[in-house]
Amino acid sequence: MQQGDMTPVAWPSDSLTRVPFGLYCNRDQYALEQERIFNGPTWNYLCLAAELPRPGDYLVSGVGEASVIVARAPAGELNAFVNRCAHRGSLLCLKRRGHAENITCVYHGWSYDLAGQLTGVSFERGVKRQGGMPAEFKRSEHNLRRLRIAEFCGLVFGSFDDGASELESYLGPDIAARIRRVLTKPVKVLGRTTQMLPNNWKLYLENVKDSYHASILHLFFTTFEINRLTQKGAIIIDDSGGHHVSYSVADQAADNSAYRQQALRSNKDGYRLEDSSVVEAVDEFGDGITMQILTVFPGFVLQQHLNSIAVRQLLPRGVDRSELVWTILGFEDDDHVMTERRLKQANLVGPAGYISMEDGAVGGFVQRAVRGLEEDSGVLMMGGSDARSQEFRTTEASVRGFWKKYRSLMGA
Amino acid sequence: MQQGDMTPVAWPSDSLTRVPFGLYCNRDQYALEQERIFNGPTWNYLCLAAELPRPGDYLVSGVGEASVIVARAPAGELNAFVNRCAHRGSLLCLKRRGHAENITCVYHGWSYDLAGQLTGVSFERGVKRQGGMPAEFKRSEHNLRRLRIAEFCGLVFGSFDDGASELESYLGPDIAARIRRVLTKPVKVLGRTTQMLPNNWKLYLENVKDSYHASILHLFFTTFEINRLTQKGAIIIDDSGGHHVSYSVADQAADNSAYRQQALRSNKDGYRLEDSSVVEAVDEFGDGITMQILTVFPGFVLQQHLNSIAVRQLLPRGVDRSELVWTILGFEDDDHVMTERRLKQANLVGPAGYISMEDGAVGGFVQRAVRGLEEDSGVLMMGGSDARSQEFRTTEASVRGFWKKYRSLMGA
Amino acid sequence: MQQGDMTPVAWPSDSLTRVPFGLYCNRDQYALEQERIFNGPTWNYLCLAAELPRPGDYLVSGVGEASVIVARAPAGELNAFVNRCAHRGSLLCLKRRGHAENITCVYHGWSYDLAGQLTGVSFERGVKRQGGMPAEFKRSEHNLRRLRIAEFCGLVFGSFDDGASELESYLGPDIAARIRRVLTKPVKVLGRTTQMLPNNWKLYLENVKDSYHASILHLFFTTFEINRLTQKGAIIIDDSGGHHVSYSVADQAADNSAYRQQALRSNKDGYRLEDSSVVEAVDEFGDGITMQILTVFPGFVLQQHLNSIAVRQLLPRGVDRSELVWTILGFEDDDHVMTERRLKQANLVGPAGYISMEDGAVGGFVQRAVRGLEEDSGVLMMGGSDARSQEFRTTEASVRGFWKKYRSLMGA
Amino acid sequence: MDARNPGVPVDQAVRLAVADLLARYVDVIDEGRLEAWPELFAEKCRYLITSAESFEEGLPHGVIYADSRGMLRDRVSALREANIYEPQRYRHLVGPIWVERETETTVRVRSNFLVIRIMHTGDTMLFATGVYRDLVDISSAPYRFIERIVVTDSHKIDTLLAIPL
Amino acid sequence: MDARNPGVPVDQAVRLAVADLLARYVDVIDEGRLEAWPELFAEKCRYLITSAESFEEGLPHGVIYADSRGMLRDRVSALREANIYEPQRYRHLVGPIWVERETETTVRVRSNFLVIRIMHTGDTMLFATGVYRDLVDISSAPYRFIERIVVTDSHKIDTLLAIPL
Amino acid sequence: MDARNPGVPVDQAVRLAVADLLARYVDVIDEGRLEAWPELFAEKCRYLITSAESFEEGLPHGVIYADSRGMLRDRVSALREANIYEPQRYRHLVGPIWVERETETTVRVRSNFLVIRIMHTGDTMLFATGVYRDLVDISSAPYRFIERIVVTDSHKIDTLLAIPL
Ligand code: FES
Ligand code: FES
Ligand code: FES
Ligand SMILES: [Fe+3]
Ligand SMILES: [Fe+3]
Ligand SMILES: [Fe+3]
Repeated sequence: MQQGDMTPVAWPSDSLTRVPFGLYCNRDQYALEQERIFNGPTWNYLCLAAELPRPGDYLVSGVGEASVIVARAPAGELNAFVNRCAHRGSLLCLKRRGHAENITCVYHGWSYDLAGQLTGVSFERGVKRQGGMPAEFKRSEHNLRRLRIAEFCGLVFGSFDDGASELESYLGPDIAARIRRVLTKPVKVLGRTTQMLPNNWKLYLENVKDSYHASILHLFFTTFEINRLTQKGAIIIDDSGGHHVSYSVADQAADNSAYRQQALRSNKDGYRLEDSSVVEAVDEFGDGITMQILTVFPGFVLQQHLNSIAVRQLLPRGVDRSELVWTILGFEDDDHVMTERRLKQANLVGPAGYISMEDGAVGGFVQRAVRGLEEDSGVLMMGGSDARSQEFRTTEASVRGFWKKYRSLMGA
Repeated sequence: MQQGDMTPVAWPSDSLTRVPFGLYCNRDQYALEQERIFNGPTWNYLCLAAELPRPGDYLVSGVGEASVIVARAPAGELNAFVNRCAHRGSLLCLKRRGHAENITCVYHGWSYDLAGQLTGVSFERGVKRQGGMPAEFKRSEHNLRRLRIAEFCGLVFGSFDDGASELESYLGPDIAARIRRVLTKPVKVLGRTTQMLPNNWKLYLENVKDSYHASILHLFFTTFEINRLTQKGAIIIDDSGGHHVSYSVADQAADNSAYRQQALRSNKDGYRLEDSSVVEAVDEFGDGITMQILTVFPGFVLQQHLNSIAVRQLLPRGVDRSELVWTILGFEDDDHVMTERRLKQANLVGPAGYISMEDGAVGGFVQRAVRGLEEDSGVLMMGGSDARSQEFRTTEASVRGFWKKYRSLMGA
Repeated sequence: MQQGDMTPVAWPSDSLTRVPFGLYCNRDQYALEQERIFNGPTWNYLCLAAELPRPGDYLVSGVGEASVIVARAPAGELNAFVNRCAHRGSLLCLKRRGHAENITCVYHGWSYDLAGQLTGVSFERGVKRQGGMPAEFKRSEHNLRRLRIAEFCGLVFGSFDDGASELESYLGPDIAARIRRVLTKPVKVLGRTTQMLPNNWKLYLENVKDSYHASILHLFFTTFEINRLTQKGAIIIDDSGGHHVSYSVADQAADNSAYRQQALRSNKDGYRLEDSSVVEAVDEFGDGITMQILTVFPGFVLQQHLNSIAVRQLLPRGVDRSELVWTILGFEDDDHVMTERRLKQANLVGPAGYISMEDGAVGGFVQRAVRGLEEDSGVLMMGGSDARSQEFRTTEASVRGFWKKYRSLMGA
Repeated sequence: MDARNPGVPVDQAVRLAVADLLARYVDVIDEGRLEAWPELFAEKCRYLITSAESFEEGLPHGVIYADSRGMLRDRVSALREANIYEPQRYRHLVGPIWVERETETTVRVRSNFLVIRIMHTGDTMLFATGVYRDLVDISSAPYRFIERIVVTDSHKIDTLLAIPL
Repeated sequence: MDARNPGVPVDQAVRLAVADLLARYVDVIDEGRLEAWPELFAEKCRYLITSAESFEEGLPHGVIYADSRGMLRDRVSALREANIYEPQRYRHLVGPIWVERETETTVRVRSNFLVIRIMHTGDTMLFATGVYRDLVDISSAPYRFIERIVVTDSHKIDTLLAIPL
Repeated sequence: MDARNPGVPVDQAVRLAVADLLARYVDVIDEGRLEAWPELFAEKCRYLITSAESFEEGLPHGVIYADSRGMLRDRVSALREANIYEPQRYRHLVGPIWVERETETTVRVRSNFLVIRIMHTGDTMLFATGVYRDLVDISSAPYRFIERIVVTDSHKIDTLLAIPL
């Protein structure tokens, strides 16, 4: 794609409180996002360091629509490079994960080391002094396109852009602290699942950042008092606006009258579980925080619901389609009881999750509703017009923060 | 979409006798049609008033690609508004039809009355005096986008454009009279079916307006003398050209020699039914008209074949895909025998209809044939070059009328 | 589509050694290819003359995305014309092959002779002196759009462009000679199959022209010494660069050390068949050539692997999808033993072919790998930078030849 | 026996003969021997294609509706003689089958079905899914359909429905 | 008997009763009678939806995981009372079925399945395919699932998984 | 018995053993135990994958054609040792099954099939539908295929056909 003939969607004003629906369905906008956001000065979650324990381990991840290989080199360091041969562009790794000394392309047998450097070219000198590569061919000019790579608390991020600041300063101190709070020790992968979302990637990220919907769309939050807007909690937003944390603290005494006044669908006091083990939690971090949800722009989510911990990677798959890769976690030192607890609480999240099921569909509701009327805009006025941290969650500040960061990168 | 970067298909001349094939597959053209035709000064069929008998009844219909809710308010009047929340744009109604006091969005619980007015905003004042909406937020500025609505003979139409003339003058006296002829009394819904057409919406509307193909493509017409071009009949076209009626009168004596000369595939005199109840009709309107087909621009069809009555709503679903929603009708005062008669004659129409089956496929034949050679044009010379009512049906006047109206709206 | 608003992909330089990946996924590029290549001064394979033995035989083929009818007229000559009615553009032939006196459109019954000339218009004079065609209507102005047609060795080609040189000079003497070598006598169709390729059409044609990959990607070549780069063989490229031949000669004594040095995956000496009849061949052309693969720009392949002979027609079906139509051949004078031999060796080719299976997938590997990073380029330096015939096959000369021809037609 | 309530037991022989009737139905359609299709029905019979939505709403209309074997024969002759449609075929998969005794001489049968449509172009699509709701005459061999209501899960039909489901 | 090794023979009556249990499972889900679904399981049971990839890798997590009939009932009441999702239905096709004797009172059963999902909009998709890996209590009629592991061939789930597979 | 003509009756035991052979065929392919696949055929056998169009036109070629168990074993070892293709699996559904007596020791069998292909990426597609046309040796247990002609409804094959149908 050439930037030349791209016309991005126009914004009605500089305000963050009006978001044009065209952003969710315009093809030029989507193409520009690949260049300016995913291939731009951002850090994109790739995998867990724990998924590549030994030198030679590799896996296939993605940044935007690009396929990316992450590999642990013999010396032990991690490398990331595009999953595309430097010769004619074939995919190099055809499996999601594996172990290898080096990476050989099936098409013409070019091989690369685990740092993405070209180490072998079939028939480079030809056969019987005929054919082969000309003198001016230099292997060093045909290494795989590399990404910068950085690790934080066992999370591995990559960036295509040398202009991106160091990962930890990209995250900022508050977000970094909130990641540290959860990822305190070596993790263990309990499971994986991928959810295909029928909507533009931004609709999902907005949804995760949207502390306003949580207790209204999701009944479990309120009924079981895992999280309500009347509970203590807060929103933390970094200076760029792109990252956020929302959390709440257990608070049995919370005044429910606010809900009664609202008479919300989601407030059915009579509702009880027959087997409540699915919500029987222990306060493993010792701070009474029952729910913490955290995002790193543009596509990473770290989630703690009670003892259910997961990371999510968001990958755009077209203007109206996204892929959400879930990795369900425990800690290496979990005993059988703790693992069983996490597995049962995992019923709360994921594509069939009691409290996240709706999030898989609601983005599609918007995607379908904007058809034919893309010129209109949505509203983001809850909690004001800025994108700053707040002590309450009846706000759309984190969503405005997303657009603040988005516009700065898109130059709009 | 922004009009700026749209380049519509160019016409070879002002004549209505040459239609460029590019009109059926060009994406910009399609996007502009949403703005200038479906969201423009036209009236779009939404539903039958009879489908919403009681206050609180609502259903989901569409105008172009937009999803639209039609609801009967407590006072009894009908309202139409877009099926998209004024907040962040979620679909509001997730079922095709239902009954409700008011409409509440699942995402953040905003609620609207049955006139589309915003009546409730969750946590509008925040919680414990924190968050919520700023002072400048006015509910009245966030009502659902409304459509004008008008009813004629129990047919409900909507328009996005205040510039559209009143429905009855939009129809014109001749078309209005022909609707009155059929919809003389309260109707009863006998069934519904939706046909997915593998073609651009215009190809289907052209087909319905095309009185030339009827007796050639559809064998039943001729063999059972339900309709032949040699029968008495006529074409009525309104002044705008966009609406039409074609009808024929029973005429056993009709001279068939014209057909014999043509030696048409569709003229097999030997062909007889074993159980002829499927075409045993009564002259319920007392005028001997065996077939009347009527269109209202851009996407409505009213059909009477013998005693089979149906309305059809045409909805574009992409440049090469359309949705055709059939509602099969009877009258409230039909007795059992009459209902059985209509049900049997319904075998003539719909996706499996003896005389309409082909119409579901022929649009796709054109859609596939234009691929790779969009620069060519089709021909519309039968019956001359104008778009006026005619006493005969060996003409393409109604199809030319469609393009006359189309070009005036598209400004081409 | 209008050329006006098309922006083709830019090339980094005039060199043929760098190919931008955007060429495989850019929609404007794809639309321009239809005009400038498939509808331009090229010859496109349509069918075998042997598939239409009798006057009245017809079949449906394609050129680019356009559907094309090939028919044998009463006088015995072959004609080609678009499979689209001159009236409103319906497909004319709905079956892949058939026999008819003339071709009648199902929509309004217009009929054409087997040269594509309009011979009948339903109700041309109307009915009872009403309607029908106006005086200025001339049948002769509404014939089907014809293609030039030419036959060589029983292969039938068509061209939309009068500017294309005669077929035999288009092929050039060397390519013509290599076609004659295989198609020495009347052929017999043994089977047909169609392979849907998940990639841009160019990726498949590059693959076929790519003599570099053959012995590396496909194990059978090397293990059974049907073809290796160490065997004798050569590449022949015509002056335009668009057509090519690659062949190899049986050579048991060939020095395999080159392969051992490469330690290629595909060189497993231990590997043997339990039933070797699948590779038991006879030297039917008496020249010891075990493999000859030949392409004619833009979409024809003639293949001889041992005694397995087939022609392949490549049809674009969207920017990332292609259709590959295989026709498996024998000769009319084959005895039962020879036919059995060809049928068994056919296990080597086609969608399930031991030595061609991978070619159906590798184009998709590139198609998927370019996503999100279209701005990069692939490399074509093997064997130098020109596109001339060579005595060795460790070269990408034929692929460069493809781009030489492609750029001259696309004006890039 | 029926999955919902034990009802009156139906012996294995009847189940097998019912399964055989359902298999014959699939065979005549998928192999294109449509002329044999009406013969699987009783002279006085009912055949209806409707959608789950219409069925549950109690709407009487069907995209195909016949109440005599003659009307089924007419449908076949129309497809052979009158109607224009591209060459196409169906591939049915059927099951599970639930059989429940209705009277001395009849059984109620339900079965899940899936129909794939394959066009002459080779294009293949999942065309319809749903439930067959049958009343079968078991008074004599071969068993015949007194009633077959084809309830499709979707109210959408792609392009056209030529061959009966 | 199981296709992989002869094992201990299983008589025809047991096979039929097992097939009937599998058919009842399909019936309660496809007909939307979810309240009857937990009753097909033993009080102490195990129900897990996982992917072939996770299953082969030995990962314990499932997108749905229950170890009591109560948890299955909670899943149903959540779908009825708590969760928001568009009206939709499934259509199952199941088979072949492989049965192998485990103990005096139990059999191991495997069966291929295919689930089509039909939305209220009429949009239909191939939603899931895979294998049911069951342990069935045959000690008394009606048979019940002690364990049903739903192993989907794909690790991808479209939009959401509301109704159990 | 066969749906087309009564023919010679085939008893229930034979039907069950034939169904078991067809189920084993599905099992070895869907579970990836391809080495067991050739063993379901007689030493001298015929395996052909063709399309309905070619089959009806009488064209002899097949995208896979083998006339010995050895050739089937070679196909498996090629898939294991030689050919490059992305990890993928099939999920078969088969039925109805029509069995007809051919000779004392053989039966003719037809069955509808549907094959879903699931790539390692999780992408799932309806890969093939059609009819298995078998000649089965029933002279001794276990039954074996003397001939299996796989007639696909479509002549189109997506990307490649690696694993046999
Ligand atoms: S594309 Fe990788 S070696 Fe050629
Ligand atoms: S989108 Fe409807 S309430 Fe927020
Ligand atoms: S389109 Fe062919 S006759 Fe009208
Ligand atoms: Fe949520
Ligand atoms: Fe018509
Ligand atoms: Fe190759």
